[in-house]
Amino acid sequence: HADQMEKARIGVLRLSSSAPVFIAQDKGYFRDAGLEVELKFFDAAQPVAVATTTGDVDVGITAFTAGLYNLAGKGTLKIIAGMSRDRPGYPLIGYFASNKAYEAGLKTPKDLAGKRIAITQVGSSFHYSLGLLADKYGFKLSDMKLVPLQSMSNMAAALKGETVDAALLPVSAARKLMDDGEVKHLGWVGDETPWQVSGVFAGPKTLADKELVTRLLSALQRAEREYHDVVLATVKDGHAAIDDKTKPLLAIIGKYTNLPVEQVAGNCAYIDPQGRLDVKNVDDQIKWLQAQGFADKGYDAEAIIAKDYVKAD
Amino acid sequence: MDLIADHISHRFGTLDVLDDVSFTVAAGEVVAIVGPSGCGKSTLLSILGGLLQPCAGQASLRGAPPSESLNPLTFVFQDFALLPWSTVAENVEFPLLHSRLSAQERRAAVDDALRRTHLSDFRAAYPKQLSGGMRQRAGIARALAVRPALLLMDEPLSALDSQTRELLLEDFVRLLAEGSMGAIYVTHNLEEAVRLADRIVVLSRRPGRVRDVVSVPVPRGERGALAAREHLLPLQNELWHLIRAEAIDAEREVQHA
Amino acid sequence: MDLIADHISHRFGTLDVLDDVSFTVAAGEVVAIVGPSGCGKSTLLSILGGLLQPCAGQASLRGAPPSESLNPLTFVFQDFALLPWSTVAENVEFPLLHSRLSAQERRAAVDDALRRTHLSDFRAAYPKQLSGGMRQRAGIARALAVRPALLLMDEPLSALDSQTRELLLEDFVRLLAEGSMGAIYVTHNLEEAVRLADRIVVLSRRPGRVRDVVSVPVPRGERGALAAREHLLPLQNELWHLIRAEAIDAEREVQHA
Amino acid sequence: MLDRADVTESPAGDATEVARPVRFRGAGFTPATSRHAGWLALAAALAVWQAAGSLAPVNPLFLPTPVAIARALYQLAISGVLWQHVSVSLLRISAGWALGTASGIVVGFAIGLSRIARSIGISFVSALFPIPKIAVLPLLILWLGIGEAPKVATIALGVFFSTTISVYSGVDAVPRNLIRMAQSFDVPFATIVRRVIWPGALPSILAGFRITASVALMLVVSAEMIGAETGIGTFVLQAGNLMQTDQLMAGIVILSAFGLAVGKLISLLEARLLHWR
Amino acid sequence: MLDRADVTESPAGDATEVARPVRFRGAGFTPATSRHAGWLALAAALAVWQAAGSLAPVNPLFLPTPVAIARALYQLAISGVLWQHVSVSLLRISAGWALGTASGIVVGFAIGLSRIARSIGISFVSALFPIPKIAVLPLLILWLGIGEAPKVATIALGVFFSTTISVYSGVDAVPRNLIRMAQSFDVPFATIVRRVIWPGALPSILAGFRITASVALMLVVSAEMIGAETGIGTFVLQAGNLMQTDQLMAGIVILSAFGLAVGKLISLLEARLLHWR
Ligand SMILES: Nc1ncnc2c1ncn2[C@@H]1O[C@H](COP(=O)(O)OP(=O)(O)OP(=O)(O)O)[C@@H](O)[C@H]1O
Ligand SMILES: Nc1ncnc2c1ncn2[C@@H]1O[C@H](COP(=O)(O)OP(=O)(O)OP(=O)(O)O)[C@@H](O)[C@H]1O
Ligand SMILES: [Mg+2]
Ligand SMILES: [Mg+2]
Repeated sequence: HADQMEKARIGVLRLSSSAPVFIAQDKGYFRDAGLEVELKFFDAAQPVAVATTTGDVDVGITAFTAGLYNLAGKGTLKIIAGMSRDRPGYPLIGYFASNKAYEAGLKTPKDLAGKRIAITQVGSSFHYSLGLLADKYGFKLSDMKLVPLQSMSNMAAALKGETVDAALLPVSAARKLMDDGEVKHLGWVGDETPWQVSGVFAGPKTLADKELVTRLLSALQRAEREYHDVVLATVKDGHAAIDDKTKPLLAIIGKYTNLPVEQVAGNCAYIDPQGRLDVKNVDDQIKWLQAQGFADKGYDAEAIIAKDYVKAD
Repeated sequence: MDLIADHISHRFGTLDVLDDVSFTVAAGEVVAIVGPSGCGKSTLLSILGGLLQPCAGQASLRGAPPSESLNPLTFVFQDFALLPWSTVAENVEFPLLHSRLSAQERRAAVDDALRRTHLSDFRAAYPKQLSGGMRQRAGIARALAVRPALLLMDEPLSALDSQTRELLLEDFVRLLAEGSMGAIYVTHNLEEAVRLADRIVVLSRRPGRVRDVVSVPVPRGERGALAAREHLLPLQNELWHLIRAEAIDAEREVQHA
Repeated sequence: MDLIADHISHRFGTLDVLDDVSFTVAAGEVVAIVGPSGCGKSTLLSILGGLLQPCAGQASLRGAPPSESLNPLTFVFQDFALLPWSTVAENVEFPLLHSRLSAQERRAAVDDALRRTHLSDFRAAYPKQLSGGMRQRAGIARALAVRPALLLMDEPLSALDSQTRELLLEDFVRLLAEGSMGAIYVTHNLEEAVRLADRIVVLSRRPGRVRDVVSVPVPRGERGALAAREHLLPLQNELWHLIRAEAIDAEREVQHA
Repeated sequence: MLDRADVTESPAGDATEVARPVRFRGAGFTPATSRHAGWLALAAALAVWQAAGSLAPVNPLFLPTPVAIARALYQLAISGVLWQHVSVSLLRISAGWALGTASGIVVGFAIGLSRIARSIGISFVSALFPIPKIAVLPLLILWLGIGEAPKVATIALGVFFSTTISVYSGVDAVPRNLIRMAQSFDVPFATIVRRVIWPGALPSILAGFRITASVALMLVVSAEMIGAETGIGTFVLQAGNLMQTDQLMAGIVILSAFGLAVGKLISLLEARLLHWR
Repeated sequence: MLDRADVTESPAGDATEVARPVRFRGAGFTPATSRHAGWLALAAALAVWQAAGSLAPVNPLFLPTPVAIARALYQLAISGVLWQHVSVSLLRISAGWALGTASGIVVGFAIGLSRIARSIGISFVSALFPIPKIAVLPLLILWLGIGEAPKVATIALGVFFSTTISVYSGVDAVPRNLIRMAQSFDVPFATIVRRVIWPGALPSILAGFRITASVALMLVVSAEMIGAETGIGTFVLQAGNLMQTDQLMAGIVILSAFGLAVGKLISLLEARLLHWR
């Protein structure tokens, strides 16, 4: 395909939930599909969506946030595929309590009602997860006192310093705190409230290039299938096996996420082998965000999904 | 070249400042303008020099200015108006920069002006380094360098201490005797007026009107002698009595801002 | 109460300003200090009034000050030194606030001082509303209010225009004639010195030394008449010739900063 | 004995020669504002902006129209959210500003009056002043927790340094002759400070308020980035995060209005306290 | 004919009475800095700080000791990371500052010289000046992408408004008598602007530089919050996020040093360009 190599820039975070992207890049699946892909790394979900809007990247792969939906609602980008999901058995994001709050009786996710809980930003995926939790246990979101702290590390510090009762943290960030006994684990979001966490999206210019999008999605799916069949299949108790078959893939993920293989193995996001998107859940997310006032009114999942490309559940 | 103040009136907003002022300054004549504070002397001089447009009447010139004059009506300012960022020589050269003179002629004009004001040794000094007297000398050198037909001087000595004032007054007498240059000399100081002027225009309190025009009886060249000074003291005294009441009124005025 | 300048010398850093200055001002006497610019007149006055410590020698007092005097040595400043945020009356009252006077006595003192300086109608005015002359009158009223034994005046008229200066000079003559108050009057202006002082101390150029002490031949009370003025003109002239050369040198000094 | 000259003038020179007016050369260099034109220009700019947004194909995401912003503002106002945000921020600003100003005035006066305080104070102030306060925020959070304290402290810190500088500059700028005057009347130290130095430094202190007000406004936005739920800064940051640009612009308009209002207030204060100028 | 008085004085009054010196009352109110004391105080403060950190049980997380900070700085320096961060930020600051200053000078002069520009300009500047630039950052990112452009633009914007204000204040402050003087010699407009107004406004413009330098320093930290990988602001924010307080303090020290250096530079510039003052 060398004669028709097309260039594409993909915006991602260095998180294991983007594992297929790293695999496709590292094992040359993009190249095989005639794409010369440049990965652009970001430190938060929000800028990925903005960069897709402004054309700094052609395709973005990251978690769904209110900001992303609002951009999509204004027609500057559309979702073209699903990526990771929170699902039982795949620990990704956890509820964690400070030691003091734990002593005082915060033992399960249900007890989070009435507590001070750190999140990154309002309208973030953490915020939404808590909304789902509130719905599940029948209390109001406003019963919890949410403290936006902008970054994971601020949240970790606040939890350690016991200035908040609880926080949602990715397992990669929480592992060390847990092992050191500085925070207490309450449960996993995937176990409590499964949902579609992240996806693939592109701006109008990219969407118009059908050839490019199709090739990109097929290369991604090839990687997703491999990741699913090789790695996810071995997951037991939230841990993937480290053996001759999984090791090369885990090493690739570790390389891009700057994590040792052991940690990667304990931190495997569930990803649909066919890159499907839970459209119903996306619509629920939008409705919820609109109800909270974080998303502008007047659009639904239909309006922001590129139907030509998306495979619905 | 005569300068004619032709029924000049002026007001700032609602404040009547000048009311129908007329007089003529003949070529080479030195006319002093005296009057109480705030009577419009500076306003009048600005109008005569073309820096302000009067509300009524006009300033006009009759006869051609001397051909060598680069700026027939040239001001000397009370506060010297030297560019503080330029040396004495640069200040004197400043009005010549855009003139028709060649660089060499310009240099010659600057040198000549500095020499006549005894500033040759100070050409490289900045204004802040100089005493007030030397600064005003630089202002005068700058005025002389453009070879004026008529000097418009607005209280040129009032910012100086008495001794410096006396020294510069002696210089003015000398400079005004040298050429054919005339002058309008605005001042509060009756002694200066009496020692420098051919005629003295006395303005009334605001709105300024011409109250009187007085000729000084001793010719300008002969006023250096002590006897002449004693002779002029009564004239000065009489002028003082003419304006004293108005000076008191002017002084006791309160500004409501 | 006599004030004695007792072999006073002073230097600022490496600059010798005063060199062994001695003289005495008797109670009730008016002494003028004249000298070229920068010769240390202001420095000397500051030392005499206790605002500056001399490097050598000292200022001292002999005899008790009048018992009613609240501030025997009282300054009148060249730039008036009025508090711009206070009215005329408040300015005059300012030095009385911490005095032993009761509120009523204070009010009486202020009223009296304002009356003597013809400021009664201006008690509520702020300095910025007043002409320079009225401001200096307020400065004088403030000085009078503390009933000084000796006024220390540093060129009190030099910031004023000639006509205002003449008017205030007339007031000084009157005020100094009224009581038993003495004065040291620093000035550049020989006419002022000759008209106001009993004796004139002439300082040399920097470092200031006492060059001469001259008595004015006409008694203070008789100097108003035109004849007396004509009689004093030669004295003034002679003083001028005494310091003229030094005045020229002082003027031509360049500051290297 | 006055020798009257002929007032009705018969000047030398040929009287039949025509007189020509002196040429006017004093034009220009006096630009005055006309309030009128300013408002007109603002209105025109808004109109063009609105037209660009509603006619041309400018995505309102990139530049919401004035009408959209006004609508967002209106909805904020009637829902009461606006007042909540504004009042919370106002409280933080007031507390921080008051704290910073009070301590700044004390330290500024000390530096202005005492030789020891000056030597020490000036080196500390000049070393710490240039540090962007936003960089210190993490430390403040570490020291003071994530409640109101670090937010107020951030504002106070920013205000403190500016105030200190303007106060001691103000004290330095009090005319020495006024102090000498007071000394010449044996006025006691405390009275000199209260009745000469304080009013003399006031113009500079008030000018400093103008700066510190804008510093406080800027820092409240930074401070509310972390752990705040309400506040106009939070609101603006949230709108930015959520890409709700009309809300963002509404927030910016509020901040601008607030800045203008404070500026006006200080002008009034100046007119009142400095009427003697 | 001078009537010499007796110079050796025999004053009236009882000469046997003892003379007492005039009491000195001019003390105080002349606080001078002694550089010495400043450095000493800084050194003392550092010593106390170090002692507190290493002796008393102050957790170094809360307040890293000076030695720890110095160590962090040293390691940053030898690893070359420091220069990378500093140079990237410096580039952003220079670009933004130059852009903002150039446009600010142009607009400031226009406002100072032209009646129309003044009427329009002043209302815009006063409406936009108080807006915290950090609030506008999301918009700038939307407009300009997430590369260098919005960072430079943020700095330029902050610098622009301050510069504009200081420039037109400077033009306004040029003594009118100098302009009248030039007009009285028929000096052409352009020459007046170049040789009278420009040098006359320069002191105020340079004083403005002092402010804009600190504005630029502050804004680079804010601007680097978003989408930057290197830069001293990024470094500080990251250290703050990771609670590496020694690194954070090292970054703060660098910012402070940078601010002091720029201040010094402007002082030199002033000494050179304004030697005539
Ligand atoms: N540009 C101006 N706008 C408004 N009023 C002015 C202006 N210039 C001068 N005046 C007022 O006009 C009056 C006359 O001013 P002018 O300066 O001509 O008087 P003057 O005789 O020169 O006074 P002085 O003796 O104090 O120099 C004064 O009352 C002054 O306040
Ligand atoms: N505080 C000071 N520090 C250093 N030099 C000073 C100080 N005060 C005055 N001088 C210098 O001392 C000299 C004498 O100053 P002083 O003011 O006493 O002179 P003066 O006779 O009053 O002058 P003038 O006639 O100009 O008022 C001057 O050269 C002056 O520059
Ligand atoms: Mg005038
Ligand atoms: Mg003096």
